[in-house]
Amino acid sequence: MFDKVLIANRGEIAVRINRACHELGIKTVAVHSTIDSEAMHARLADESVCIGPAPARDSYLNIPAIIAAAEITNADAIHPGYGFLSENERFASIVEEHGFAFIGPTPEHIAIMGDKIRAKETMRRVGIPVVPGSDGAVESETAAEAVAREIGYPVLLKAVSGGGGRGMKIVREKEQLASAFSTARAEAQAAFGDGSLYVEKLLERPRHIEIQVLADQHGAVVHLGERDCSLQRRHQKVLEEAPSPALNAMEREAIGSRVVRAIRTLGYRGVGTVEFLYEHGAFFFIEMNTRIQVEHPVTEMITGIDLVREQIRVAAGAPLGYEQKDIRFSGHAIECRVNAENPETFQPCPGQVTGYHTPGGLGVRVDSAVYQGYRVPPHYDSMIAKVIVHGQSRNECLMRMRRSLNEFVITGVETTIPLHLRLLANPDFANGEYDVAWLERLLSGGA
Amino acid sequence: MFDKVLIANRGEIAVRINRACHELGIKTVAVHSTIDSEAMHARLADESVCIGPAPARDSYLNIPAIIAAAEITNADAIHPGYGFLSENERFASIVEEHGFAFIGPTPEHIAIMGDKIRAKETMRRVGIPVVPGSDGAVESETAAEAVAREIGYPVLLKAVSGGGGRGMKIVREKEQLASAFSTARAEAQAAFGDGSLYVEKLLERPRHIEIQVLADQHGAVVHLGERDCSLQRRHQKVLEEAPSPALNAMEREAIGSRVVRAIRTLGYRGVGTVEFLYEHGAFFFIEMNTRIQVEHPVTEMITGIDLVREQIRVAAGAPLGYEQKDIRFSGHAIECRVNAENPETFQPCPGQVTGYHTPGGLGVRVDSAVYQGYRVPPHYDSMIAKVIVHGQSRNECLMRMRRSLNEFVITGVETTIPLHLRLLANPDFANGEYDVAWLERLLSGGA
Amino acid sequence: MPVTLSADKRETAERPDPDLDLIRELARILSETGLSEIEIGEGDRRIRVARQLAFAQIAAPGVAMPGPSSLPAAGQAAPSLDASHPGAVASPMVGAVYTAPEPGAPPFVKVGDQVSEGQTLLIIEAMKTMNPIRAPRAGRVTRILVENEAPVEYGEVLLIIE
Amino acid sequence: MPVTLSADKRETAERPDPDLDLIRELARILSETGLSEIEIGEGDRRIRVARQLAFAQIAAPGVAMPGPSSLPAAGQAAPSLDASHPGAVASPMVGAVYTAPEPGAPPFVKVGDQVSEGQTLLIIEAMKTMNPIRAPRAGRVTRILVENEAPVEYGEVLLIIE
Repeated sequence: MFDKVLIANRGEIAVRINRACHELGIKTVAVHSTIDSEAMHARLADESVCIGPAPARDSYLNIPAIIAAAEITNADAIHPGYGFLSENERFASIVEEHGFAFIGPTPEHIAIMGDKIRAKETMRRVGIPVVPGSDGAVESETAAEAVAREIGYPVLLKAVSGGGGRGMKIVREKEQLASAFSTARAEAQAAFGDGSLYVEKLLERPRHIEIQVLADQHGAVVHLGERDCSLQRRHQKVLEEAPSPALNAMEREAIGSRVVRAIRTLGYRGVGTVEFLYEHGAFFFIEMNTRIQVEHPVTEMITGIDLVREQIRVAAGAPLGYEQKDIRFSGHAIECRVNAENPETFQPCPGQVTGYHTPGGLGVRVDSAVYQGYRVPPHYDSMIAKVIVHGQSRNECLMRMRRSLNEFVITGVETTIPLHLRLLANPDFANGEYDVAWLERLLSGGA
Repeated sequence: MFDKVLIANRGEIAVRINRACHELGIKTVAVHSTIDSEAMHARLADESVCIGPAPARDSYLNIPAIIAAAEITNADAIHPGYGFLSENERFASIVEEHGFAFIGPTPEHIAIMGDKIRAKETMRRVGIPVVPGSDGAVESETAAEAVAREIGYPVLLKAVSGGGGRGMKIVREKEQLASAFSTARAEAQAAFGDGSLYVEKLLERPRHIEIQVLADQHGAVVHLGERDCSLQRRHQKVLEEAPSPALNAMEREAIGSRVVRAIRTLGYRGVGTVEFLYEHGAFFFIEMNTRIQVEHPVTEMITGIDLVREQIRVAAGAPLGYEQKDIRFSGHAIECRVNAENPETFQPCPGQVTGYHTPGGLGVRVDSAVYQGYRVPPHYDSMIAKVIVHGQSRNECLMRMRRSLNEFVITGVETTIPLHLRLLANPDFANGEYDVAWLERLLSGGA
Repeated sequence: MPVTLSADKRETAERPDPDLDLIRELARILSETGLSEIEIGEGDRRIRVARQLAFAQIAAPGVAMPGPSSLPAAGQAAPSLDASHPGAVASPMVGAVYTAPEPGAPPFVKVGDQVSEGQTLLIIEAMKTMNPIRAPRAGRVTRILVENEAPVEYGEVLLIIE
Repeated sequence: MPVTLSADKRETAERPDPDLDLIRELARILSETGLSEIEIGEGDRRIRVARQLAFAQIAAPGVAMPGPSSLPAAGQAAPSLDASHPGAVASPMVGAVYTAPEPGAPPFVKVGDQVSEGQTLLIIEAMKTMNPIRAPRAGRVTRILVENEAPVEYGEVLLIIE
């Protein structure tokens, strides 16, 4: 096991990693920018090193400074957290070249999954479903119809050279295809000077469902079920839950074991998340995140597995020590991301937190780096806390989250707590009936 | 289910009950003394009523004031918490006479268990082991020997009319009995004018192990395993854990099912705790607490069952809805009681909490009514917070508790956190090797 | 914050002994009102009572945390604004107020009434028992702060006698 | 809680005996009422009883929360005391300092040396790369705050040129 880990991050995830290290008996080194010298992650670590000025490019993204900090503190591993350098293959390479362990996958796996096209090809090759469609352009209406018949209606006709919705037509049934094809071809020709089209399955109201995986360096791979992260605003997740209200145990096991086989085939190590769109019982790969995710706690709550600890353990070469059949799912969990933002305009609201009191009691977890008197700097992400609740049922979680958010006192900065309370009072959300566009519809008054 | 519950308590347990009510959708009424008008339990409740001045006898023990508060707020049930009026049969009767539901057992069960002799007789009658010994006085050395042979050495010879250790002799083996008997008889005769003696099993270094039970009003009873509360100072519990390091699953099931049978026979309702001394594999009944206990969270953590919620549900007449076989024990849990006391002299230290920051993250729960700026009043109990950790193993809990207590900031008042950190660093404690006298020995430098 | 109140006049001319009842009464006012100190001076006679407990809200948390301020209904804090009024008559118990001896009957007292010490001002019902609230001293009723059948807390000001 | 009862009696020739019964009575009132102090004066006679409450640690630390002050090793805050010095040369990077071009060689600069702008003062090694730290302006080296091979943070003051 490592003796000393440098945590190349800030905020709640740096605090999270620090906790996991201390619980493993590992010493920690925090790195921080000048503006973060009083930040919680720097206070809690055994040692801390100032690595640069406030802008992230000069500090938390400053590879030489982070490597030098690891050198002068004699750390033996580096945990990148999420964001910043966590999916930077060059950073992972440099870390390893300098003799430190990188707590994450190999640089090669980071590189593959960082390239959307390679990622999709790779995953399809190892048996993961992607959005079905034609392989490249379809020459004729007949060819398009053949593809559509195979993948099922509705389909989307898209200009190969297109973008911005031009040359794009939705086809809901065979009868519409002929006219849609000629219209789209004409539009594409007019707009891009290229009338060639391809066919893709249309996902109308998909959910975002992701599978958490965990692999050691000895070929053992398990999945820890799914998280439903469909509640998004501008592609930012707002609230996550596990299990998904849309999946049953059989579907979970089917997609989970498929992902496990793929990850084992790839020889991937560490934690990772395979993200899917899910509609009408089918999964379609979007991307893979090769790092710990913001929403990992909901999985921890229902499995009892400390994902960050496991990530550190397997990076040190330790075997998982358990198999898929040992993974038990217990109850339900929901996470609300609390951002320092106006809950209606979403305008970021940095500043001093003048009052701070976290909710407590049974089934409530708060992951945060905020304390009373802390100044939320304007330079970084606006997420300042995560409230995670666990309960025997989804309804228990909804009630528990409501009372927790009502207990949570944050004064001095505006937060998105009122937005979450609004979600919790919404009947569609209470029924689990939502998709990736639902929140935007709600916010625009359309849901 | 109840619409509105009056919580006849203060501090962390009032907050705990308030949370359970809100998660059940029940409105709450807090009662408070004048000094507690800004207390957390009064702030969190839907309504609050000042019931008297600071001294408990004039407020939290003031039955007419509490009943009147329930009347003016139209509450339909009263939860007594622990301490104060929670085991006062008269209060329970008055509550019911005035048409409110008492969230606890019947006044009769409170009365039985409140009388140590009746409690012991009652429990023996329903098959619960008590400290074995002679039924009353033994007439002769031969009779004493017969009892000793039956219950096993070592035994204690005690004066029937005795007290204060006089006329008391420890007998470790048969050979010592004759001389001990005559000495004890002579001492007893000289001291109390009555030489009659009785024989009792000697427990030298017992553990305090208690069984949590839960019963509805329809005859369903389950036990939720044990808690080991052997770490005590002056008969006050300091740290509790579940499961006990001393029990295996078979022993747990044996004592648990025995207790369940007894509770069912008694027709008891609600939550209750049957407390035992445990030595050399045997249990000896001490007393039964007919209320929720301070240390109930450790059981909640390993069973996932919200005991206060269940207590309220069964008081409202709801059936348990599960059986013993549905109860699963998962992992380990430890609770540290944080008192506003000097950690060496145990001198209470009320005053203003100038800084307060609770530990967070995976597997950590804090139950407390403290907030930054709160003044701990000198009139009530010195316990100001409970830190509870849950983990897959006892060792994980020890590490997690250590990091949690290191994160916990309480300034302005002294606390017993340093004592807990000392316990966590102690090898005997780490090995689970302790008994009811261990902490006192440690504190007096003898362990 | 040491506060000095003007003397509540009780004649002392021929009394060499301090008025212990008055001290008790002052203590009660102290706790009702949340004051930390009361001092009375008259001629060469002087009585001062103080409560120097830690909870005396001395360091006004002007800057620090206001506690969970955003929380739902907090205590309708017993000592209301009028609690500091020297003529305030505070409720000695929790219960429901009756301003008249029976429904339809005229009230015990009205604003402007002159009352004598010991006269019944109101009734408070608690646990089905009717408790008469009597005037602690003679004076004129200048305000009545509770309505018939209203619930009252301990320490809540019922009326003011000046 | 430790209770000290202090009665300071001002006795005069005319009244040689303090009224001990009265003091006892006042003490009783003190504990009955929870007061911390009662003072009675009449003419030149004065009796004061007080109860010092051990917990009256009113002295709140002027500032609100110091944050998790009791926490383990906190940041060796980059800007040290000397950072405000107008002649301070702060480290532009994290790394290990070398005060001489190679082991055994004389140092680049010593206290008292006159340096010209651009002159190498130290070397900082980061990621196996040697980075010369040059004088930002001409002047005299008045202090050197780092030792050979010491680790430095971003912003840490290395030396002072005046």
